[in-house]
Amino acid sequence: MILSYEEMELILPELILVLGIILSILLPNVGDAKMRLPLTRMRIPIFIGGTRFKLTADPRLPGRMTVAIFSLAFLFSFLEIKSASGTIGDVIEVTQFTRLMSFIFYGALLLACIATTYRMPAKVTARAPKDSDSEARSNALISALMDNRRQVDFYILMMMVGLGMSLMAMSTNLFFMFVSIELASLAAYILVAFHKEEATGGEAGAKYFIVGSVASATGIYGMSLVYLWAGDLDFDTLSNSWSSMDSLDPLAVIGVGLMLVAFGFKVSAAPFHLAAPDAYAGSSSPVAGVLATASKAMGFVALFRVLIQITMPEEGDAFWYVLLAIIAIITMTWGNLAALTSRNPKRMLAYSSVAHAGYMLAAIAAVGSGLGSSEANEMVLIAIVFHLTILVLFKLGAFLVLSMLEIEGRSHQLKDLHGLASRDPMMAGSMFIFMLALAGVPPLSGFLSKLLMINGIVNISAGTGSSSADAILPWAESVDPVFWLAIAIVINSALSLFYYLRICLVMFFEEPESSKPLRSAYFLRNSIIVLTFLTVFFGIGSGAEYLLGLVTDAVSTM
Amino acid sequence: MIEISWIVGLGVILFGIGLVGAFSRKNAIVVLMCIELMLNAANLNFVAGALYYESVDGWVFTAIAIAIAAAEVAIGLAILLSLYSTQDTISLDEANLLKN
Amino acid sequence: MGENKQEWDRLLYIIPFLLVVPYLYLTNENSTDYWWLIIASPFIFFFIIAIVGQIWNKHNFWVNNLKEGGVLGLGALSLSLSTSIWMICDYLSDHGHVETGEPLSWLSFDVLTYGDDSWSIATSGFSGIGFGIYLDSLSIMLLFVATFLCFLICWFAIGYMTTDSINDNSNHRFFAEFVLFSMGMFGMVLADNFLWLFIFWEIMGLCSYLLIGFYYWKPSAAYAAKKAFLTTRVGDVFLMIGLLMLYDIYGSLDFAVVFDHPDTGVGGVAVDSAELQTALLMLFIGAVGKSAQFPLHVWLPDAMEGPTPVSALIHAATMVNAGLYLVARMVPFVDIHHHGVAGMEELGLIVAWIGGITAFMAAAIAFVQNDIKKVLAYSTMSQLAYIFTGLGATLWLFNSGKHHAGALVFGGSLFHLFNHAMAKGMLFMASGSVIHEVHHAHDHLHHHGDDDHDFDPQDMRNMGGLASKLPVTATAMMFGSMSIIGIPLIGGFWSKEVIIAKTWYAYFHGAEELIGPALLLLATAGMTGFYMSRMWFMTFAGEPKNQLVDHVHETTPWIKTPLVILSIITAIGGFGLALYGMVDWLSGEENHLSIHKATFLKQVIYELDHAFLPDDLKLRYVGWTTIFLSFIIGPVMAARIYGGALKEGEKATPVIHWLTSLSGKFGSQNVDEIANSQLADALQNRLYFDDLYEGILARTIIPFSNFTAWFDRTVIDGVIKQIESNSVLGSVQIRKVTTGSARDYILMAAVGALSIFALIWGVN
Amino acid sequence: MITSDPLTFITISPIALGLALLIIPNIAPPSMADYIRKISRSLSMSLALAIFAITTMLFLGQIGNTDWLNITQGTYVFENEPVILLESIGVRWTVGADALSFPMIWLTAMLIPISMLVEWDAKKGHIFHPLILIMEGALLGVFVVLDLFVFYVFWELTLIPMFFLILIWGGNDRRYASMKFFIYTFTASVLMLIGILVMYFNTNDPNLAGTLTGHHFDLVSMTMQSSGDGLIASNGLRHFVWILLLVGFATKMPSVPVHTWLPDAHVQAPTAGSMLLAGVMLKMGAYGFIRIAVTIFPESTIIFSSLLIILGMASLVYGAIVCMGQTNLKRMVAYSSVSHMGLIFLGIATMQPLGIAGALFMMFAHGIISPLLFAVAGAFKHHYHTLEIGSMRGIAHHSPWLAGHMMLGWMASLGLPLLAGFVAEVAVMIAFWMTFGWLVLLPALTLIITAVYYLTSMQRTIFEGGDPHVGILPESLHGEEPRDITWHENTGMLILGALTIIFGIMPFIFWDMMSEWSTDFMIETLISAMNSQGVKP
Repeated sequence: MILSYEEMELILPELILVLGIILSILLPNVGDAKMRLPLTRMRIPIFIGGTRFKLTADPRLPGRMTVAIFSLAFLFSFLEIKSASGTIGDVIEVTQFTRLMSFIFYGALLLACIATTYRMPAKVTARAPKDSDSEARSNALISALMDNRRQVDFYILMMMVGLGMSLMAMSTNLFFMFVSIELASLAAYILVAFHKEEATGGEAGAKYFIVGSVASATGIYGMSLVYLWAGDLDFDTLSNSWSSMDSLDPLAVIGVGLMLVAFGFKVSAAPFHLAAPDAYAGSSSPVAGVLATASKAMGFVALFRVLIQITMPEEGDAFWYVLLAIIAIITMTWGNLAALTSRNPKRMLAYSSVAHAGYMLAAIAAVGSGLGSSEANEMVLIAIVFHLTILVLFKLGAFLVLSMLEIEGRSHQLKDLHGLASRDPMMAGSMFIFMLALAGVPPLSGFLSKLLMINGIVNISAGTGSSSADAILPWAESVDPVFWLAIAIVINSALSLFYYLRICLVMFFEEPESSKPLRSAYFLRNSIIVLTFLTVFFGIGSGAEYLLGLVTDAVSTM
Repeated sequence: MIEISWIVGLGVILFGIGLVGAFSRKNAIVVLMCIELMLNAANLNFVAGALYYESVDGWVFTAIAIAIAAAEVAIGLAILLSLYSTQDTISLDEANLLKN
Repeated sequence: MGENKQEWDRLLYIIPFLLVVPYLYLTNENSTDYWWLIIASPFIFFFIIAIVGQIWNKHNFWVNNLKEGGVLGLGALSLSLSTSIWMICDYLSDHGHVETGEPLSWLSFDVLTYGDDSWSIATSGFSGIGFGIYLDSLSIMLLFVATFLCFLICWFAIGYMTTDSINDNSNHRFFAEFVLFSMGMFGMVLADNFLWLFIFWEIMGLCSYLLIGFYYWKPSAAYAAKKAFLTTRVGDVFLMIGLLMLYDIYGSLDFAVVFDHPDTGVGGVAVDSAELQTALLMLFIGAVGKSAQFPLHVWLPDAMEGPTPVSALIHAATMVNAGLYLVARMVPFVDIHHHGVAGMEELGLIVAWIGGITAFMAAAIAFVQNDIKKVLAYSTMSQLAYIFTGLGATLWLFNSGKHHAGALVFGGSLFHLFNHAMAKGMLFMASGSVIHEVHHAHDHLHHHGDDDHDFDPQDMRNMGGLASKLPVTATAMMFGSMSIIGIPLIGGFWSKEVIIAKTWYAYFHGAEELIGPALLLLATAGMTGFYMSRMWFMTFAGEPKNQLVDHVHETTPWIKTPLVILSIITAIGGFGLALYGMVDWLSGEENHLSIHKATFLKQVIYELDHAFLPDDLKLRYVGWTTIFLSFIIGPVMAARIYGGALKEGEKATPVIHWLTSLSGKFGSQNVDEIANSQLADALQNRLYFDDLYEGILARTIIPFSNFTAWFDRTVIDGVIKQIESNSVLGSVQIRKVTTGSARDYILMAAVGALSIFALIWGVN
Repeated sequence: MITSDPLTFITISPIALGLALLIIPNIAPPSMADYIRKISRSLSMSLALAIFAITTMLFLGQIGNTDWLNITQGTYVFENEPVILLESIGVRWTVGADALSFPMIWLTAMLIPISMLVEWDAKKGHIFHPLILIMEGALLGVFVVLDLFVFYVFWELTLIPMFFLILIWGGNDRRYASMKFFIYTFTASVLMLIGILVMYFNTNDPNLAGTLTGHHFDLVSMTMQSSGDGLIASNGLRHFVWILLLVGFATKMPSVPVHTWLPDAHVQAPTAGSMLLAGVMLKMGAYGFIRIAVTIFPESTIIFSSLLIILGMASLVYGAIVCMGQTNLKRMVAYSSVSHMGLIFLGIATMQPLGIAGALFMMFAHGIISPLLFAVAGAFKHHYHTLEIGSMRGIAHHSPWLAGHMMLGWMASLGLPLLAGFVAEVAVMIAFWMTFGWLVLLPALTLIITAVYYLTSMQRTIFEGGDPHVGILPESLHGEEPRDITWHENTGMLILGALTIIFGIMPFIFWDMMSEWSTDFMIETLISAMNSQGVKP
């Protein structure tokens, strides 16, 4: 099947990614190889193999190329974000929403790639060790060479993750969505385990893989049950059959329930989140950042599809809303509590990401309660999508700061952050802003998104209290329990402040082990500064207004 | 012809075995196999659905699911190999440097 | 004498201050427009002296010429004095017209009231707090007493303080606080409403705190200062409550408004006597605190820790009078002839009883004091208590319709206030003179007393026979004591006699409850005779008990001058003013002015006749009993125990000499047995009131506050800390769930999945 | 901008300059960075002084020519042309001042230069002074904005500079204190946020409404709506919102039992930090409570007035008693703040114009007095290296200025007449008596307790040396020669002391507008609510 021009334009960023993957496979192998034409003596250059040219032999090529590819994809997603609309075949539909999501995914991956060029640098000067080299020196050389060799692997996997995520967002078919998720996930498993020479890398990958596979197997099984029930996996069909269902069909409910397990793993909702902290802690910071932002966004898109698009009735409450509310409360509390004493910044951020998942689940639960008008529900969705969007700024930003630290040392202990303020005030300042944004302190964008979510919940539920109740207690009894989700969220954000502030505290308070400033890492540093700026910029004023406009448009097309 | 329910029932049993095996066995390879079982349970359902609805979709799903399973095994083995090379074990209980 | 001349030159600095009022007078200004000068001048100089003194406290000009600010203070006070005299003259020439200056708006506000089933902002009736002056005979008298005594005591203090070596470079503090204190007293007397009265009242409280604690490094002084402030604060708080109640009743605190029709409250409703009586009682508690009456009297003796001029100023002449002034201000409320509220007899009885008890108790404690200033302090308490009793009788008489008798005792009480202020101010200054000179002699003898810190220059047991060394002081002290005792014809006699007589009068005319105070007053009269004489004899008569007496002599003119002036006033002022109808004038009954006799001689005879041979036979007995007790029994007893002629060859002024020899002629009596008795012990310990209060405080408030602090730390904050530590604990526990084993993760997920289904089934 | 929109200027400019002074040295070339660090202290001070001058001119009518006594309820002076910040949810930048907020604005503008002056020699001054400048902007923001969203933003923004002030320049236990301060008050304010959001969802002015939500955060409009048929229809919900607001504001004030962050924060904070904390930040709570909770929900305020009394009474009495049990000077002063803040609740609960005006004046007076107290305590810390009462005696000899300031501050705080605190106390007490009668005994007796702990602490520090020339010096001095306070500390304290006296003698400078405001407030807001609730005397 040949795509028409319009269709190609529609999925241009994805095509660029595909091209990028192909190029990544080919380009580093381009050399002066020649092939003798059969039966002749003519040797024509086929360019694959042989001695590589200087350009293609450059180990930095894959990294730079991927950054360029992601930049292009990011740019085109952004350009199409207002206009995108159309379908390709039966399973792909491009809307503003999907473009927004791919915009998020590419943005996150782009930043991760930039960080990786410093985190796992390609060394042009690396050479094979000689006998005269000391053991340490030769070890270093070998590992540098190894890093050089696997540059391309890493970046190809990154692009695959991107491709899978964005296809997932575009899919209109449950099965296709699953396949896309698998594409992204399988690539992500490898990325987690990428530093296989470190004991933790392999372990993190193995755990993440095993648990993830069980989860997705469960999800596929659930999906198969849904298939058995409906005979089709197209969203529209499923939605129709769901709404035409008189009473809940156990088959469908079990199917959806099992899928929830799979998506719950993706968004790291309790109790499916347990592997996530291990995975974050064992992988490199940029990868962990991707898991915490893009991967989570992917999971939420899936949840939207299944919960909102398919199983949400026109009137009344969805069958899952109480369940989701409980999961939400458990998730946020668990995440925050566990993060409280975590001494490993990456683990702590992982738990914090669990907590954030809890907040968003609570918002979805409020939608599921069916109490609100469609506008109110839409507002909640806007809040969630907005949150997912800006999460890229400060959650990934925090991971990027950690990867700044990782360039020269490690970042899996709180004391690695000690005295960052005196070593590198800009990075410490950025980290401070990120932490406050995560905690939801105004006027940062993290506050706005949290405010919108609470706002949505309050909007949906606060009006349900009996208007004739003259005192607080009768009113509190009469109000829908969904209202208490808002209270749970704010209490949890207060709890979360504790560990976010501790990071700030050690940065500004403790004495650093070495007073050496961090490596300059030009692009990474400036990316972080840009992220810091955007974290503030999207918090209030025209920036926030603009982003909110984008999200609103996007959600309206969902 | 076999009743659909029998096929589905077999699927349930397979899924159950797979799930129980996944959390009761220490050996990662065995767990991998259990995951395969779970996937196959899904495949059975797809097949049953295809039969029931007389639709080709189910067959396509099955085929792709098998492919996914294969990819999964490939990746899984690779990851387990790297685990083994650093920690000399593929027991899921013993590999617990990362915890809490 | 050259040195003295130089000292007198310092007085030239106050001439500019003295010129202000004549200038204003000559430019035909109205004195009531310049009342603010009385307050403003010391207030401004408070800051000037304090700050300039702090910066230049070692500067030669400051120390020698300005006497560390003393001369500036004197100047400021002279301005106040001259202004007030100007005002007083205007007032008197206007024949006692009650002046109310145009009040300045200070705090304006609105009040919400309830009426017709709804709330609204009151449009009339309630007024804000303004600031103006209120002049009647009462405030005029007190204004004179305050400005005059402050001026004289400041004069005295320049001599006393600047020659005291221990006050190195910190006398500016003294003078600054001194003028601030004066400002408080002036303001309180002038203020035209209860709130401002209270404000200045508190300013005085602050200054007394500062001045008592002037020797701040002395633990006893710091403690005494705190005690004074806190004890009066207890009274003040009740006073404040009284103000709140008054405002609630009348919607205003202005004297002019309140006294106009005390029986109609805000909105024209009749005032409930019970409520008003409670309010007045609250005010009275404040007065009790300030005037050191039982049971809030404990601070006054301790307050003698301050420098002697402070004792003279605060604890005799002015501040303690504030309480009396306040009670005197209650009179219009009960005066049923002038729209007063009937049915408040209990108020008068309570006041009188408190007065009676205090008078007796203080006199008894004064028996055993050896510290010259403490004797005076207890004497102050006792005399103030007289006035309280008199005012109590006034209140009762007014309230029960016996207006004329009430007016008499009212005037008498205030007259006693005047006499006592003059006499006691002088007595304290005289005692200051004694202490100062004894101290100097001691320093002279022991070369600045490096070795002998235990020496107490205030202890009368170190004195004796000083009459010849300190002739001016001895004379002054004699007149003062006589005035306090009530020796016929001298000062206090005229007023004290009225008080005792009218208290009995009230008893005879229906106030049976007054028997107690009446008897106590009678007894106290004799006791006063004893302890005042005792003090004088111990100090001046007999043979010296300490060799340093030989080195005592009067030095500086700063000290002597005020003594002389006040001696004259004390000696003849009482009779003179009595002749001019002070009693009637003070009670505001100018119409009954006693000057209705044709000639001066007839007036004298009338007054004497009135005092010694009242028409009422019972009162005549009372009067003569009083005279007998105070004039004969008390002094003779004192002379028997403590009296004695001077050493051979010592020359004193003739009267003094005669008096000392006379005191030796009554024989002597050994009182060791009584002095060692338990009663004397109890009196030494001030009847254990201080111990009681401290014990109560130490057993209740302090443990309670420590408990509360503990409670706050461990319970209220503990809850927070518990939340924190429990969260941390929970965190550690919950992190343990993440065992690190993938199997467990899967298991958890499976369990989770199962619970999901259970939930779905449960819900649907 | 200064004349056309002065309030925006005084809010934004310190934040902008402060941020610039913090950020530029980190990205500028080293030589320039050094130069900026060198002048940042003076620059901060200049701007702070300029802002003080502007606010004073606003007060005197030099700018805008305002008649402060005749600002009717619901109107604000120096209102700006609203700037839309978030159109979709209805957030606008609107500022304005009235007699409720202006004294606080002036107070803030006055305290900032003084606290800068007192800590003129602070370590890392190039960060310290800009941080205080940011603090100024945030504090002023709280008082000037009329949009609840922006209000909340500034409300939380104040935490950040204060967090750093405590964390970097604080005492030994600063780590714990700064965390506790931040988390404690943040927790309370997020609960308040829920209340604000519920209010938000009941607004209905279509002109202001956000395009997305159809609601707005405009405070003025909410107030107008609430005086109509009530902002929130359900009584229960309204009360609940009121309680949530109360939690937020009472924690900030702070009121017992949510006060325990204050002593810790105060004890550890640097002098300037405690001065601002006690001087202005506590007032934010009272201000917000009156501005939002009481104004918009008068009925709830009346129904819960007994709760207010209990809270106020508990703070007042309990705070005072706890003070007596303290041995740390700053802790004692901190608890005394708790105690004094209790009077504000009592003043409001009286439902008398006089009481409310008294509460307002209390805010103002305490805003002058408590910085003086903390400046004194800070000077003790600075020069004697200890705050333990009783570890030294007879300090008056070594530090006469310090002793003098201590005396003045302590006396002002215990409510001595002719000093600023007295007017507020007496006003609240009069109103209190009129409403609650003999309950007045409790606050009245507290006055005695207050005197007890203040006098005892003075007796144990500056007095009682035992010898006129030596005294007992604390061990923490390690034999150093004690010194009196430095000139800049002295100047700062002198100014504060002078203001204490000036506002004690002439309270009408601000009292009149407060009194007018309270009367208007009663007429416009509370009276109808009282009548509808059937409140009887």
